[in-house]
Amino acid sequence: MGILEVKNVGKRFGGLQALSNVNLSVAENTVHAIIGPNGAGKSTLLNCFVGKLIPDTGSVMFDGQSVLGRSPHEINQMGISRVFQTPEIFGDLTVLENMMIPCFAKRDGSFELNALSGVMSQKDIIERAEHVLEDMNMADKRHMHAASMSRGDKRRLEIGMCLSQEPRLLLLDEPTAGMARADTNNTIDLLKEIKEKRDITIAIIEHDMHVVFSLAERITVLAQGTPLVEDTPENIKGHPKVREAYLGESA
Amino acid sequence: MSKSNVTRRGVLRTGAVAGAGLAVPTIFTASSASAFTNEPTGSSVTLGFNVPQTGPYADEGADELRAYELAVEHLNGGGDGGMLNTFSSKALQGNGIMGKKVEYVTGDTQTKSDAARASAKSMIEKDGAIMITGGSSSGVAVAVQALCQEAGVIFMAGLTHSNDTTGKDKRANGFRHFFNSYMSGAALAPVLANAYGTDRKAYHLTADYNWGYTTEEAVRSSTEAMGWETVGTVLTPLTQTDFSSYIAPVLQSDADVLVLNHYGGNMVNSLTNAVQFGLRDRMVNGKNFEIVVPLYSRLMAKGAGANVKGIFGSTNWHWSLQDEGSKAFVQSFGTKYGFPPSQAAHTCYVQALLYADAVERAGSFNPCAVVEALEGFEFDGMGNGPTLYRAEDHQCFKDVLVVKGKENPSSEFDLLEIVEVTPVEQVTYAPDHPQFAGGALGTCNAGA
Amino acid sequence: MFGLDKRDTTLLLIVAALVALAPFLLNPFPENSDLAQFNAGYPDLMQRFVIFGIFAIGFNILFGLTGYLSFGHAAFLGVGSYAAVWMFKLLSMNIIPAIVLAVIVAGVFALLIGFISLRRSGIYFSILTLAFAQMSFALAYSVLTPITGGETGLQLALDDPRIIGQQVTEGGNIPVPSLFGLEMRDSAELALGPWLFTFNIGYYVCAIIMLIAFYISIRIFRSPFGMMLRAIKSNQQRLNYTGLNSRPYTLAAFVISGMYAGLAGGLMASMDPLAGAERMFWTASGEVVLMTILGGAGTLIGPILGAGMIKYMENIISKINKTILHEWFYWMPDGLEDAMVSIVYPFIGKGWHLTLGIIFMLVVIFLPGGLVEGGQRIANFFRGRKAAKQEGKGTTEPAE
Amino acid sequence: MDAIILQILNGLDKGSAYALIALGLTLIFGTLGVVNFAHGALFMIGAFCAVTLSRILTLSHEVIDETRKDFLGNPLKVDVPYVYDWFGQETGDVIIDWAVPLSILFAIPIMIGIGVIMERGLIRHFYKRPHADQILVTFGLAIVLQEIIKYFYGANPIPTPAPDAFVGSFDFGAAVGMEAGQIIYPYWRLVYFAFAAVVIGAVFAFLQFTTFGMVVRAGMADRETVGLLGINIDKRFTIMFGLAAAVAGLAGVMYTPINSPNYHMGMDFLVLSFVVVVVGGMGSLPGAVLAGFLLGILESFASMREVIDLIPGINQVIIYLVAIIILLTRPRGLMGRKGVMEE
Repeated sequence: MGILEVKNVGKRFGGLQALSNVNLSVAENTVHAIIGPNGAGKSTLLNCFVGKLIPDTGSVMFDGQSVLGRSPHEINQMGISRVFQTPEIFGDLTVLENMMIPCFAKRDGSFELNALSGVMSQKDIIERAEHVLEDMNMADKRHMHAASMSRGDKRRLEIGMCLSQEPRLLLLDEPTAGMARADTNNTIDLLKEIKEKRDITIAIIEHDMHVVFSLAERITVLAQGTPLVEDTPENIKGHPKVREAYLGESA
Repeated sequence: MSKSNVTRRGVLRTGAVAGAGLAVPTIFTASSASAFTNEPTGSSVTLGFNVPQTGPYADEGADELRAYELAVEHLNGGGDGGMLNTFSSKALQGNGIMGKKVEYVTGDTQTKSDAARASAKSMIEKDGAIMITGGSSSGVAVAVQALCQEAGVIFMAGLTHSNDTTGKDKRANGFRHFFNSYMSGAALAPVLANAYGTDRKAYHLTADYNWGYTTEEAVRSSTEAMGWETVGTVLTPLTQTDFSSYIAPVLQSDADVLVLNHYGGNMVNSLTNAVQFGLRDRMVNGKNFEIVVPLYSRLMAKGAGANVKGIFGSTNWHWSLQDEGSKAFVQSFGTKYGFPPSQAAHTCYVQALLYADAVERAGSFNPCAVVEALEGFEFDGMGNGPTLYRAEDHQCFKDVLVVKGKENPSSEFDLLEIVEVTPVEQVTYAPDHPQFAGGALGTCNAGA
Repeated sequence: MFGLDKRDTTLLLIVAALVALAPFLLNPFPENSDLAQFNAGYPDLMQRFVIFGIFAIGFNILFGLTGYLSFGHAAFLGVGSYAAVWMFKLLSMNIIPAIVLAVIVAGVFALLIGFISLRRSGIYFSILTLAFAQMSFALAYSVLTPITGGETGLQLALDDPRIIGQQVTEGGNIPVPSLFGLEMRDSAELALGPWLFTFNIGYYVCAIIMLIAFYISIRIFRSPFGMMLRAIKSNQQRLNYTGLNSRPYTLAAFVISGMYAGLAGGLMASMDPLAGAERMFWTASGEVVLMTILGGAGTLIGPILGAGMIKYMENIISKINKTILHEWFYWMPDGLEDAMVSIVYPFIGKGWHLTLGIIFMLVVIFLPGGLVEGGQRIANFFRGRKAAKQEGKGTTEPAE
Repeated sequence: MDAIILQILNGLDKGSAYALIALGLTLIFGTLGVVNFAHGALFMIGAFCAVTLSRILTLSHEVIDETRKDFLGNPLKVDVPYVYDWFGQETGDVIIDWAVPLSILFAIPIMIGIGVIMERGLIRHFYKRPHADQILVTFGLAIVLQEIIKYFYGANPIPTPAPDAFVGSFDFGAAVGMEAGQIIYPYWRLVYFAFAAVVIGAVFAFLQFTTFGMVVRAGMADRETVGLLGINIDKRFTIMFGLAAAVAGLAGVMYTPINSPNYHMGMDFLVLSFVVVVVGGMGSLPGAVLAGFLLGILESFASMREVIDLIPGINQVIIYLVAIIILLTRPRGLMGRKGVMEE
């Protein structure tokens, strides 16, 4: 029984069957990659996990509880954090403030006003946030505007924000898309380090085989909205069906 | 700290403190400086002309302002003297008011009660105006009138036609020369009965706000007294521009008269639309379909263009009147500006003169003295025949004009022709008439 | 001080000083000079400055922080003033119950409208708020006339009950709003040579309330709540995926800013006991949007500056007429004088709207951050001379 | 029944005006992403094109008529239009009479010119700025434009009648053999409806069937992609702005005989047209047209006496009420696209 159990999920957009019959089980404390050619339905599937989309059929269970019908913030509170394809951070806020928000969320739950307590008195939150920033090697950037950082740093910040919530499942949507090689490698190292330090399950959607094979412990290949194979990286590498799917697309 | 209710800039403006030492701060006290708000102590007196300068009534406001400028000129002895020569009271000498030169400040009411009050307040507080006058709608008149009552200055209403101004919202410090909804109804009804017969079915379109309500009520009750039947009344929003959906149902009703209780842009559009729908050419119940516009103004007639031809309405005054007062006013206004004055200009001009005359006769600028001088004042030579400023409600009682859109206008100003001058007796009502019920004048407030 | 950091304390003290000394600062010209026309230090306008300042501060809490552009905020101001005037009619002329009720009623009204409107975002939210406000205006002007006074506005009458305190003054007039006997319209005057300064009780009451309102707004800006609101503006999606539901935050901001509007409405009625329906018309809502953007949305002091600017234009520029122009330019040769008058004339008096439109355009074209940015540029210019290029650019404070 | 048919006609007629203005707004918004608060002012300027042309046509010289007197008792100065001198009184009268339709020719180049100048000189610099800035600058521009018009033409409405040929009404009832005089509708309003239909049809056809239109539609869908294809989309957008201005202007020209134009007519329409655009769904041209007609018809029905008696004040609020209901049931209006103007 995995921490994330996907059964029979199907989703249709008008005339397009985006997902059909998806079955998937992500085991606890593993890195599970979902790969597939463009348009295979990877992002659609991910959106079904976080409440952004509701599948037409099937179920998505996290730790024995259904996530369907819950709003994104409720799903997050269950212990799922998501990293987006383009880093989604609070661009108008400073790096430190970016980090403080998940810390508040962790402490106060969904909604607390705190309208009259000044930032200065929030020592514990600031300390926590600073601590995470140090972990992420970003302490020197704490007063920068988040929007003015490099893409790699934004990604790092976003991952840090997700981690500060201590999620049980971290969803990564093409975390290295559009990154330079050096940034990609940094991100891989960061993820490896995270995996080493914590008990955390990571589900990663990725296009870049280099990233996938550096990190994943299990891989599911998605093609035309349905899982093709699921296996270890070694076995996937030479799998004929996978080659067909990829070559078919590139031809 | 000393107390004063409103400031009296006039005191300093006129140079009374010219010699005061720079080093020693002087704190004025209200009681020692003056007996009432903005008492003029120097050689001049400031009047506040509060007219719409922006918004849909800006042109009417501009005409009011022209009239005021002319009035100030005449009061100060300039120009040909205008109505000062025909006015029955001879207290004014052409040397200002009580020997003080008349100065004025202007403001923009924007035809909004808030803005109008802000503008009036600034005239009272900043410029030391002793009297506020002007305006082109009843909402503004009522709001500014209440303000003047509070501040202790006189308010001489400009164009305001709602019964409420001298009815439920009357104030001791406020005076209205313009006629009102009741008078329109009373003057129109006999003329209408005469022209269109007493067996008529009327359909009212009424602007959905206070003035509309009082006008509809007045016209209804006086036409119904003549035997007309009211078959429908519909309220239309102030912000309406296209009245087609209100006009079309008239076709389905068995009404043979349409009464448009609209003013300004509403009236221009509703009349234009009514004519578009061919109502003028219609035959209903074997009679010609007719349209009536209770309150006419030349500017509105101009906006509606050829559509006004032959349509009855009432008006306070018209430049084609041939009495001496009207002729004198038209002469001096026309000479100065090149076109004849509107009824708004006329009422404003007359109000300014009446105020000055009242001060002169009272021998004091004190608002309470002025109120006393105006209450029950009878005068003539101002264009509407013998007129009474009634003490009970501060409303002028005078002849009312019933007019009709002219078939062959000779110029863009010659749009209306006078059908009848309704004598004052016919439009007079008791102060406690139900259409004016509620409210009380209170007592005059001199401020300070 | 007061739980604020040093910069904010300084800002608050500066604003307090400016507000306290406004009667001097706004009357810089001697009474008899030609420039006295530009003096703005008379009670009504000073009151308007601070009241609209409160309105704009409140609006900025919603728009500046969350980015939700409400186009119907004037409705809350209108409702607040109706509530206050009704208090004057029914209860007493003391302004405290009137203001309290104004704030409460506006808050409830905002809760209702906000609850519905905040189901949508972006322009759809703007149009929903606009629709609610326009409905309020239309109904208040027409069918609700018995409650609102309609066209003429809701005003006091001699026969109002006023169960506490006097119903009619000894002189037979309607009493005026007061605070435990201090009449709002009372003023003291100080003449210093040719200068005349007016100190009005109503103004100082408004000023103190505005300072409190400003202080609360600083606290909100600097609080975790304020940070959440800024996070909503910055990236609502991330906030949701961080386990936070943005709706309660936006609704709280909406209600708070509605209560600010109600406070402004209540104060307006307390200074001048009349409530007109035009207060709720869409142009009035648009005005507060313009004030905020003109001053600098999302900054603390910007909305106050914007409010002052627009009210100054409305009350001072609109009163300049041709006669005054001729007085100004009398020293010129005749031909030149007439030429100058005819050049300037379209922009003043009845042309004040034109000037206002031009200013909107100039500010937004050249100072995208509003008047505050203008101030910053000037400050940077002087600072730049001293400390050449010590810091470079990246120091734009998010909320200053 | 007759009453309902008449109100549908009224609704279609009002709807045509709303739809035309909303169409232009949506064109600008959809292509340029700019919230244009000056669009109502363009409508108003269109109307004043008609006023201006009829003033030009009636430019006169004075002839003193000794037999008649003016109001001050001086000999009356009679204005004789130059067109009388050139074409004789009869032809002259016909030309003056047809001023409004002639203004279409006059207005198209002027409106396109104004649109292009506006886009090049001002709007262009605001593509990347927040919507709030766009609102402020275009609102400022709208005020400036309307104050300029007020300066030259005054605040009073200026009657601009339709040609005599279009005065009067068409009797639908009589045409289909029913009782005459019950379902009549003014010719000019029918002309306006037909005109609106033609303009709307032309705009759609233009976008649908020309390469230019295809590129613009692609640009509305995804601006960056089209830019990547190496197509100079900016230039095309300038033309679109001119086109939208022309549509608004023509709507204004043809509207003048229905209601006398005044300087603030643009502001009167502005809020309403924004409601229409949003109810239709931001960025959707068919949505704008549909919402225009829908709101027009509903507004007409709400102004019937029977309806008002049932729900007092409904005619005051119907448009806003409908807008609220539609926006709450359909998150992006009738046909709006996801993600447009939702931040």
